[in-house]
Amino acid sequence: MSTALLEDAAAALEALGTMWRIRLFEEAVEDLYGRGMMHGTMHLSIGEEAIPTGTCLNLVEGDQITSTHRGHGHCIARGADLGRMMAELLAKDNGYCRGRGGSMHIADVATGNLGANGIVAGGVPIAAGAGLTNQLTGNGKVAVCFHGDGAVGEGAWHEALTLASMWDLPVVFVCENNQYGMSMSAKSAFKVDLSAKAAGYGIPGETVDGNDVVAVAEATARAIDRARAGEGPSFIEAVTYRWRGHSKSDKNRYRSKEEIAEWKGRDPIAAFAHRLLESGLVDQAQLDAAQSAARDAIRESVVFGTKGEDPDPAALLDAVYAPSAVDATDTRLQEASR
Amino acid sequence: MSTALLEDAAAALEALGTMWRIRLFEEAVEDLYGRGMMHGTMHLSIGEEAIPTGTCLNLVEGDQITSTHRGHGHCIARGADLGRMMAELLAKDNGYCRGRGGSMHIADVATGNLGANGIVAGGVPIAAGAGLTNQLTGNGKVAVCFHGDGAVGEGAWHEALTLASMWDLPVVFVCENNQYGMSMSAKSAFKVDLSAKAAGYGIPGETVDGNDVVAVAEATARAIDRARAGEGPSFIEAVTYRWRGHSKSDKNRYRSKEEIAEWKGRDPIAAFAHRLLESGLVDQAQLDAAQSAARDAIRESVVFGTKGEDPDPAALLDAVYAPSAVDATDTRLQEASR
Amino acid sequence: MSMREMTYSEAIREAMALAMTADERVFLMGEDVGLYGGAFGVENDLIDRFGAERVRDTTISELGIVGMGVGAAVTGMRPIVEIQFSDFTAQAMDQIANQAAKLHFMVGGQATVPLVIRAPGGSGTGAAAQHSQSLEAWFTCIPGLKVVMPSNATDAAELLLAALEDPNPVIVLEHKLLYKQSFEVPETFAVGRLGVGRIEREGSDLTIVATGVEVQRALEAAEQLAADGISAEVIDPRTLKPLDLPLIVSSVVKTGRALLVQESVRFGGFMGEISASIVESEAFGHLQAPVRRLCGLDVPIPYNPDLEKAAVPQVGDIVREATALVREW
Amino acid sequence: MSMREMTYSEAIREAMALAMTADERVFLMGEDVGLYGGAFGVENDLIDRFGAERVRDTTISELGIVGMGVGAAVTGMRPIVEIQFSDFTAQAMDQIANQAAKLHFMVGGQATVPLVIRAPGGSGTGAAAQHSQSLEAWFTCIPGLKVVMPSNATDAAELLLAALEDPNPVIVLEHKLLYKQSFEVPETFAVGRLGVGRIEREGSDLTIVATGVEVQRALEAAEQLAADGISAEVIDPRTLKPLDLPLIVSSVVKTGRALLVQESVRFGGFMGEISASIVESEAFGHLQAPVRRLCGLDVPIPYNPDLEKAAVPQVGDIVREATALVREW
Ligand SMILES: Cc1ncc(C[n+]2csc(CCOP(=O)(O)OP(=O)(O)O)c2C)c(N)n1
Ligand SMILES: Cc1ncc(C[n+]2csc(CCOP(=O)(O)OP(=O)(O)O)c2C)c(N)n1
Ligand SMILES: [Mg+2]
Ligand SMILES: [Mg+2]
Repeated sequence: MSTALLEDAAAALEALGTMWRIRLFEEAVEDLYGRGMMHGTMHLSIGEEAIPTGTCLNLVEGDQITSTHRGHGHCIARGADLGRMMAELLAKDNGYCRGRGGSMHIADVATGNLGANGIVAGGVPIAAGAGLTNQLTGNGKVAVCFHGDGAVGEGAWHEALTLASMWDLPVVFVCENNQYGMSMSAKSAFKVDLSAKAAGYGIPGETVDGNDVVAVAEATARAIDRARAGEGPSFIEAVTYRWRGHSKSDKNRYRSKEEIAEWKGRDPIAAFAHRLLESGLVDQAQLDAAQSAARDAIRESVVFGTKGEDPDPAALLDAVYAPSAVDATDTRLQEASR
Repeated sequence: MSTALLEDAAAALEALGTMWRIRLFEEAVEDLYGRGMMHGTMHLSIGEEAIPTGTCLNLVEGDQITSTHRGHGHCIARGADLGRMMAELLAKDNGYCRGRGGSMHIADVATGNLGANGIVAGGVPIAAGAGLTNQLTGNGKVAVCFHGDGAVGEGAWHEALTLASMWDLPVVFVCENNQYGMSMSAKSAFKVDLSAKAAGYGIPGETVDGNDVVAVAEATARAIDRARAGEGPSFIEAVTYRWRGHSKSDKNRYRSKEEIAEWKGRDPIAAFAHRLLESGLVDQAQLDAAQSAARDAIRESVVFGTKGEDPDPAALLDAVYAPSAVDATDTRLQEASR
Repeated sequence: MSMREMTYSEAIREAMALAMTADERVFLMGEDVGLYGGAFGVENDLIDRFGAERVRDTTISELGIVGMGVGAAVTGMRPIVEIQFSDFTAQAMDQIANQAAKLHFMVGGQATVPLVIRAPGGSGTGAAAQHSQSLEAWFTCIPGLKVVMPSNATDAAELLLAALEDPNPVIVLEHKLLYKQSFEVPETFAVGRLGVGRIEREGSDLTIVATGVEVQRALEAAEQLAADGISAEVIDPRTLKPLDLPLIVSSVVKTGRALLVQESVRFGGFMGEISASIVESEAFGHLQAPVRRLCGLDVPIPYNPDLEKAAVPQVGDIVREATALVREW
Repeated sequence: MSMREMTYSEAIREAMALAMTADERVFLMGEDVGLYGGAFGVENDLIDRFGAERVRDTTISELGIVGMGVGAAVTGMRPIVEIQFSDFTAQAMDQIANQAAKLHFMVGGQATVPLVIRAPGGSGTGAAAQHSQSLEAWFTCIPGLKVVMPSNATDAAELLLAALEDPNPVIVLEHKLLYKQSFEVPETFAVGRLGVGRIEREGSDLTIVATGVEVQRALEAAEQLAADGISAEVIDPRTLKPLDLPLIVSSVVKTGRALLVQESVRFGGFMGEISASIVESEAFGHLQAPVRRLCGLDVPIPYNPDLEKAAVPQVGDIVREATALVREW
């Protein structure tokens, strides 16, 4: 499926467009934040766009993903509506989470995105659980778990890998190794290549260039096919780099300007565009069109988002529990819960 | 140090005596329990005596151990007083824990045993923390962490190994792989040999015959030396078998009579005794003397324990917090806490 | 209604079997729930009846198991996750509190998490401080979670069925001492109602609100109190969250006195919530005595059996406190 | 006493520096506390002053870090472990509750665990449901643990020093909104006293007990109430466990009314403990109105800034509730 990227112009331009949408969405978010129109905290994945893009193009309807605090890219790559995403980040009632979740909880459950997660490694067991549903129901679906290098240090990660491998669950763990967990360098933290950890769980582990959308697409395609065939989980370490600080408070004390500059030179979008052009699959006009279509889409999303209404605080208490058939008829209880 | 076991009769008999003390202590406990003189729950390590014995003979004063729910053997091998242990299991005030801890919390902090632990893998990060003390103070000591195969599935285990290896802490993880975590077979749970997991943490991993006290002593000696030399942690998987059920509620549904019988045929005590005899290092009379000395010691411990007084319920509230210099002078607070 | 005898564990087992038979989305996952039959024998032969796919033995990984329960629930299953001792919910708190309980809210209602967690608590088995806690206060303060504490076999079964019907995560805090006790239960279990308490015994001099294993002790105490001329009304809230406060308040309005009895520690324990809520309610004007709590001592549960008993309210303690509350005020 | 200005974070940093200078057993460990200077900048340059050995950057492993803190404490060190957001104590609950808090008791006093855990809580930064909780109720119900909640820079420093002197595990729940606020602080910090509350403002019509960030709001409210002819006494317990109940009780005996204000959710929250304790005390006979709680709504903290504000008590809410309590009773 993913080799199509270098053969099928439409597929290639679609992937390029996805990367542009992610990049430009986050640049817009950064801008809105800088202008005081967005609040809270932001984790930008600029520079890492190839990973969600390359991975998600292998997924079919019904496949699930779990995402992270740095989750805009996953959400976009899985096909979410940009307007509702932007509305959410702008804390509006027409946002995906009705303004209650924001960036760290962005989710589009309809496209199988079970949600960003403010908890490092919080989504890893959840992805395994989605894989369990897939296995138990025999629905043929696969769950992809995106997580960072820092997440590998969490007990949740270990327990989920242990259980997923024990039960041969259809799950693919995609580690976005951007080389830092906030300020902790993955090299100092883990001593080994992260993909080397897979062997300890008896599952395949592979390291790929996370800035090469084709490499990511190919590696994840193999892992997803394997999972879909009932052969169990895989672990893919996609090495990349985050251009921006961890979040807005980051002074970048733990890394050098040179390192940042060097990685900016390995821009996954530019690299893919260049490769497509070189190969003659597409021409410059098509590349430009992909970029400007993305730009238009982001612009529209900002318009959509800013036009949204604020959520009503009066609806807050009703939002905590899903209504249960029985409780709904019990007015005494409703009173009690006030 | 440990090769002395096959060359130095005194050392060999001491190790044999330790194994006998563990075995007979637990048989006595089982008997007391069966006769209704002991309550609560019991986890017996009969059949696994070679591991604590072979490991602890490499330790020096000040070295720490952390132990497990199946911790009598560790406590004895580290040099605890049998009478105070038995008193504890009999819930007496002169027991190590003043009758408040019982079997699952047996500890002798003076000999460096930081305690049995009712929580699977609960002691693993604690051992790493003891290792950190050793490293920070440069005291030259090593912390040994005993844990079961089942503990390997816990997040706590993973996090502790990650941190200990990252900081090259002087810790040795000794996994008593008795092949089941309660009823879960380690083979089904983990797919790989447990020692293979060590590579994922960038530390040495080794599998040894846990029923061979000499093999255990040699492997742990190397690991302890390495830790003491500042070269960081190691992981040792010592394969063994628990003869008894997991605890009193066990119906042994998950394993066969044949398997149990087969492993009883590999009795670590008999094997070591036989080897010593064959090699001519000691004679039968010496072997018998070691066993009967152990029997006497256990008998005395039961006498000591049964003679103990019950703890006073009135002292319960004072036992929760260690007195702090400041609080002690504040009578108003003492009143408030009633 | 025709009745039969059954232990608390048997009732839970029957409820799980009923649910698994009726709804193929229901499955059970936990440590030693399969081959072993459950650490307390609750599952017994369920694995033989429903197979290892639906009665799943896990590794020792509480956080992982609950997290998988969340993932399975949000994708359409109805998992029951057993935590072998409720003390080990400590390991799983992130998935319970930060994931399961909040997901529905955080994603603006896009998802629901119909997850049931069963976890036995309580002291009395000599299992000491890490296997004997009553941790309901950790859960009652988590918005998005429901908390059930059944004190008898029927409730254990019927509230479990209710929990399985509920689209929200529910933690059911069972009690280890009750597992082997026999109770009269109805011929067939119905689906219970979460959030509805029950007056276990009517009375007029004081209201005793008791939870979990203390319900029986309160009933025994009420019997003794009656002999002494004191008429105690005993209420079992059954569900702690949502709490059937109106039931409690109307009882206290009637009796003018409330004694709140729990096994868990006093300081920071759940009974503080009930006490505060009574005082904030219309019952305040009817109080003839202060609302009183009778709770476990603020200590970890000790191993020694006498100390262990001394650490939690026994029948005699309830009688003493209730008498004082009625006679001294 | 001569005073100076300092932010809450600077005060905490100074206290940690003082302790590390005075006692080589003290060290700090946590996520991003070194190179990064702390997620909230609390540590800033501590790594330059004390080195990476004593200001230790860890992997993202809350359970592991707290567990290592327990191990280091029990073997003679005085570790300070920072949990980056108090929400992540969920990951570490086993080591906090089942290990650190119980070890001294379980081993019959053979060991002590002088561990200090610092963890910022609270809402108001737009960080949403998993980064904004006020979780004190999880900790106050754990025997063996002490719980501190400093509302100003001096307390943040001096109670941290007190925690470091204490032979028991202490969790210090700092507040994110306070970090950047400036306060008057003494020229030199002294070692505080755990378990001693403070009357922040004297008054006669009602007692407002407030914790954490709500202390300031209560003081502002008291100012407005004064203008309206209502004299509010404001108490900050500072340490929640052990709680300075006598201070609260004697105030309520004097004023006859109590309003308890916390940011945390109401249901199952800590103020239930204070309410119940007041009612159980001699203050009961002096109550001219029911003890009332004013707490956060029973919801996860929402992202939207207006919703977020609506979810926790603001100054106006305190004024309104206090007025009602005085005027309507
Ligand atoms: C359990 C938990 N611990 C700590 C944090 C704070 N935190 C948020 S993101 C982050 C770094 C995560 O690193 P990584 O997994 O590599 O993801 P990246 O940010 O690099 O994408 C940290 C420490 C958190 N959100 N959750
Ligand atoms: C966190 C936790 N989960 C579950 C248990 C219940 N439990 C006690 S021992 C045990 C099995 C442990 O297996 P292993 O680590 O292999 O040690 P073994 O019993 O075989 O010596 C289990 C599941 C526990 N005590 N703690
Ligand atoms: Mg990273
Ligand atoms: Mg085992």
